[in-house]
Amino acid sequence: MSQVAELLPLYNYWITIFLMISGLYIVVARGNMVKKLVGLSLFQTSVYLLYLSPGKILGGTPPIIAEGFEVYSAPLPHVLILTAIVVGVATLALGLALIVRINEAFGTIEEDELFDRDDDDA
Amino acid sequence: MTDAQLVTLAVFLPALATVPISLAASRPNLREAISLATAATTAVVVLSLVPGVIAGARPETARFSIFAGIELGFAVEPLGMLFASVASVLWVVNTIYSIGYMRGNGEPRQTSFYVCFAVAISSAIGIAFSANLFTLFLFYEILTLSTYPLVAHRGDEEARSGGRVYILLLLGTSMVLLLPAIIATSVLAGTLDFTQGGILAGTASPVIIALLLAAYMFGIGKAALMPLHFWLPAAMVAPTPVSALLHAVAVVKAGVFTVVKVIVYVFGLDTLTGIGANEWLIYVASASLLLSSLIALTRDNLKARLAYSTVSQLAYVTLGAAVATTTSVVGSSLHIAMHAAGKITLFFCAGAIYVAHHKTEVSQLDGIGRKMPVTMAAFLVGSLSIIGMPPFGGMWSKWLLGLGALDAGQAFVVAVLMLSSLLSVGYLLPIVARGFFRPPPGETMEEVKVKEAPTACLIALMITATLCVVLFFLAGDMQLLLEGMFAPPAQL
Amino acid sequence: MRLDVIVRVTTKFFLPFMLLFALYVQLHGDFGPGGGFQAGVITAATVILYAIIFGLAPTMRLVPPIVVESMVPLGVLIFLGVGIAGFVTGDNYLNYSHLAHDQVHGQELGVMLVEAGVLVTVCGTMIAIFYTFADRGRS
Amino acid sequence: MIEHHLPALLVVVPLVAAVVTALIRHGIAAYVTTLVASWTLPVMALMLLGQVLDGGEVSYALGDWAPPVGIEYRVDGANAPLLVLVAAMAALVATYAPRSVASEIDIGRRGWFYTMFLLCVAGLLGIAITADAFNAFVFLEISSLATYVLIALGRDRRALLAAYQYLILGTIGATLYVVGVGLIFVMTGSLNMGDVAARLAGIENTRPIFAALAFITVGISLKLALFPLHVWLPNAYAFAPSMATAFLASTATKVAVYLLLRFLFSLFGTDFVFVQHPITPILLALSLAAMFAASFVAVFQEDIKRMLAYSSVAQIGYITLGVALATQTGLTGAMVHVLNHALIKGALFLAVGCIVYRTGVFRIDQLAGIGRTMPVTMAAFVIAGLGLIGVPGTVGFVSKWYLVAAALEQGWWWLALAIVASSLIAVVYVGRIVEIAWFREPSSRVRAGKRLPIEMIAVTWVMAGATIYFGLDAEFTAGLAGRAADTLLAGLAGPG
Repeated sequence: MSQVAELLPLYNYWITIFLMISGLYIVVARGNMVKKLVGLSLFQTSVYLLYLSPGKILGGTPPIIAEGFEVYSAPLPHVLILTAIVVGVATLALGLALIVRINEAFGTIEEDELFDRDDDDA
Repeated sequence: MTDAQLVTLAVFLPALATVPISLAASRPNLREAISLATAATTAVVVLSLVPGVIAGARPETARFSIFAGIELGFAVEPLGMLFASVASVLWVVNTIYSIGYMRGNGEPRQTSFYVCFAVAISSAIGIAFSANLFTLFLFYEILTLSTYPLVAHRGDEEARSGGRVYILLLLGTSMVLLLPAIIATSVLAGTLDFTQGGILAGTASPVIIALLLAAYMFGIGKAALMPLHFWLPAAMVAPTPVSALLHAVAVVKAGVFTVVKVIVYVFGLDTLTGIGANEWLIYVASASLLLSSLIALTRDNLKARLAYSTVSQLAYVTLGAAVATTTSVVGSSLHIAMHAAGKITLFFCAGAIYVAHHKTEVSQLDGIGRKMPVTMAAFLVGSLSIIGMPPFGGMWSKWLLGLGALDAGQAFVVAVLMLSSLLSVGYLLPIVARGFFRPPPGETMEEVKVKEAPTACLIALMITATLCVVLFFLAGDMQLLLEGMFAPPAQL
Repeated sequence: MRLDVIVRVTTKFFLPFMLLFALYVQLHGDFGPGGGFQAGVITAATVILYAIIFGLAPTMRLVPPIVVESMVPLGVLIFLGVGIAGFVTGDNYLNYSHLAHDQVHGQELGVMLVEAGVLVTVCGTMIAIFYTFADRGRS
Repeated sequence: MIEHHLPALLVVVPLVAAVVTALIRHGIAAYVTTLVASWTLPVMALMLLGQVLDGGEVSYALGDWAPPVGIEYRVDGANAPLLVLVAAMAALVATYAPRSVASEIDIGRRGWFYTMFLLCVAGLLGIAITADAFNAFVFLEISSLATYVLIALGRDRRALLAAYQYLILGTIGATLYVVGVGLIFVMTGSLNMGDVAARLAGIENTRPIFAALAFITVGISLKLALFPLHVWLPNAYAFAPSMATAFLASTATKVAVYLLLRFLFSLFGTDFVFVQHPITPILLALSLAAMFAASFVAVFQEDIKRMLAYSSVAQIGYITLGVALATQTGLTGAMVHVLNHALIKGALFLAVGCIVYRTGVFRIDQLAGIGRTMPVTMAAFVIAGLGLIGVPGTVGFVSKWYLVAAALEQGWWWLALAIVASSLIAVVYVGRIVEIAWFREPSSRVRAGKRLPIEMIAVTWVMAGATIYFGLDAEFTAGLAGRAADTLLAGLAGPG
């Protein structure tokens, strides 16, 4: 019981871990390339949470200096994650573009079917 | 020129000659003239060093640092002097022979043949003059690589598979055993320089020393110590001049030369005998010596028989080094030269028979002596020298080997030597007997016509046969040279 | 949809305000939430809305693909250029202090220029992605 | 003045050039921009190296924000050689490129190709130069995204699959890395490597830090293709355009190796990683598996580029083996092999590029007789191949010497034997090419073909010549590697 009480307040990490593992699971388990990419996105998203949630200080305001406010949330994680989001979007866009071209070139985006065709090529 | 410059010149001259040789690819006469001129010049350069070395000079070149204390450099000492002289002198003869053989057989890609050959000789001389283990290893590997194209020269399946065995075994042993042994030496001794008395004394426990010795002995695959000998018969698919110079002289002798050099200058005779690490090697070398002689008896292919004979003769050198007395080591070193002259003659004859009559098996040689009297006479001379009869060079080296073994109290080695001489009588002389005393199939003795190999081949094999005799009389001088290995360095 | 008068008129009415809002978000980025990313997306949304209502071809006439594709590197170039301006004014790369007469204004100007670069790139990227996928399957 | 800005310029110049090529889009103009920009890089990198050799470290604060608050670019003994390597490879490959690229990539995409190449260069240089863990992630993704595009631009449609596969695995790797960095950030509140190293000192043995070590190690190992995380590599190298393959093979994995070294030695510290935790046996086992398994697989490949790719996986095993030993000699061996393998693989892939340009042949069995029809190219191939085997006189020997010596220093005879034994497999796969190339009659496919442009053959030979030159005069490379090892083992000082 005491362990649960200890771990419960860290729920933000539990969510991160859940998202991370489900994302990774989708990447591994799904044969459809688009679904894989969805999983990958989920996986990356979990990282945003990992960075952002410890940066929030309860009762803190956005980090803009103003009279009467002493406690600010950490600004740095937001900046980092903004960059990470851009990277994530770029990866997603590139992945989707690749999938479109794979579909044009092979006529399918299912991995097991692709591997069959791949063998014919070789 | 100073001696040091001459040493550098001797090593690099053949390598440099590859450029004009390749450029003259479309003009065979010019190409071969260049080869011959280079060979002659190299021999003169090498021989010009001999008197100085006998007098006690030890010319050294500047060292060129590679990394972390590993250096490239050359230094001449008596053993290397002998090996370099043998290789360079016989290269001249072999070039004459090659011209006759390659043209007579109409072999393809002769330019690459001459190029690879020059590189091989360059590296053989490099091995002979190397001042430390690294330099030796560098040229050792270049020698392996440059001779691979020569072995696979014909390009058919047999040649390719022979080449595969050749490169895998030689590169393999040197990479897997020799290289770690060298690195271990470097780690233990802190140096790789060849030093009188050895560099390993007192650096490691006797067990480690014995293991290192094993790594060296089997790592030097070119010495063809059984059971790592089978690359040599496989390499016999090469054209005969290759078998003659490389697989009777340069390559295999580079192997046993390295064996002697390592035992004398890396381990040190006293270190070895002091801890008894050499005992096992005596038995392995003896076994190798006798077994390969026995195999040679069973081989019908002439070149294969000669190859196994070579394996056996190489074991003499290793055996002498393993006995590790000064006399036996001098005998070993002398055997490098004596066997070279004898075996190259035999290979020249085998090649001459192939060029003239396309015969490769011993059983096809009935009456060959009547058709090729000069060739078979030379063959007889070579055989007798290998067997160790006076007045041929081979006698002296065996004599010294036996004396050395008695010094060390290894009487059984003497028995091995005598037994193997008997065996060599058994596998060499029947060929001569068959050639002279049996009529060729389908002909009678009277109607046989003389048909010898091209003149260039004949000249070459007559020179080497003569050399077998000359060496008998030069043995004293050579012994004097070699004993310099153990003399304190002369103050010049 | 092209015939739907209400949608067309409303859209035409909306577009300038959307652009104006984008500009507000862009310039207000210094003081509150906002900045080049958001403004770029809103600007791109304007173009995309136009394309949805009036069709791809007229949009491509209005905002040619070559312009869109040039916007992506152009924005990055603006950003890099501002950074390089730091060299020229004798500071380290990305130091905007000497872009204007004093440090505070210099920093402000630098950040504004950088945000402008971000706007151009983000807007260009968004429209480019839209063009690429909207254009597929037609030809 | 300009010397002071070199660290920033090294990254900014290829970035600006990438943007400019994207703007002009025209094939030839884009190429000229690429060429000019790439040749400024080695000059700058060498100047930086000179500064490091003279005066220790070079630190550059972006925007004059003093580290650890701002992003710091930092050049020391560990990354200066790597910068020189990446920059020099970029310049050489760019020189080699124009006609090779023209023959492999459609005219409309050439400008795009050069943009991606320059982005990749900028990303790799950025990873190597930055002292900020998150900045390294950004550069890692910049170079990776550019790499995915470069691979996808390959001729064969399977290039798309290879790029997709790499995209998935590469992104997972980068994300794992950034998770680890996040954990460190949460624990220390800093991203500056020197600052983190100092702040980690007291809190090493906490669970998040240990998790961070695991995440970062696995994440970077994916990028550097440590066996068994290498599955993306063979296809990626096999189907990418020749010039891209040559560049990636000689730089991309090497930069990832550097990043791993930086974290293991400089941030976490040798003691924490190698003494308190059993990283050595794990890394050693994986390295040995790579050296043997990947080499063995290489022997049976049909496609020459795939064969070389598997050989790359094996060679990475040698590098990680040196890392696993975690001694001065071992690290020197790893670092010198980073440089040496780059030279070797660069030369090999460039030679393959020449073959492909002239004959269009990839399959090994169709290369019969190629040694007689393209003797100059194949001679370069063989020289580099000998380097792969580790024949003395080539750079491969120098690496092997250090690795074996490092194993023997530890008294691990079996390891020394394993190192040399695995190089025997290289004899088999290199020998196979040699045999087919020279001792088979040339087929009609290798007889016909275009004339080989002079710049392709020249660059290939520069690389092949370098494998010999630095094999015989290794004081420079081994000296740099030794210095890098010292720097890494000494740990990282706080931000300066």
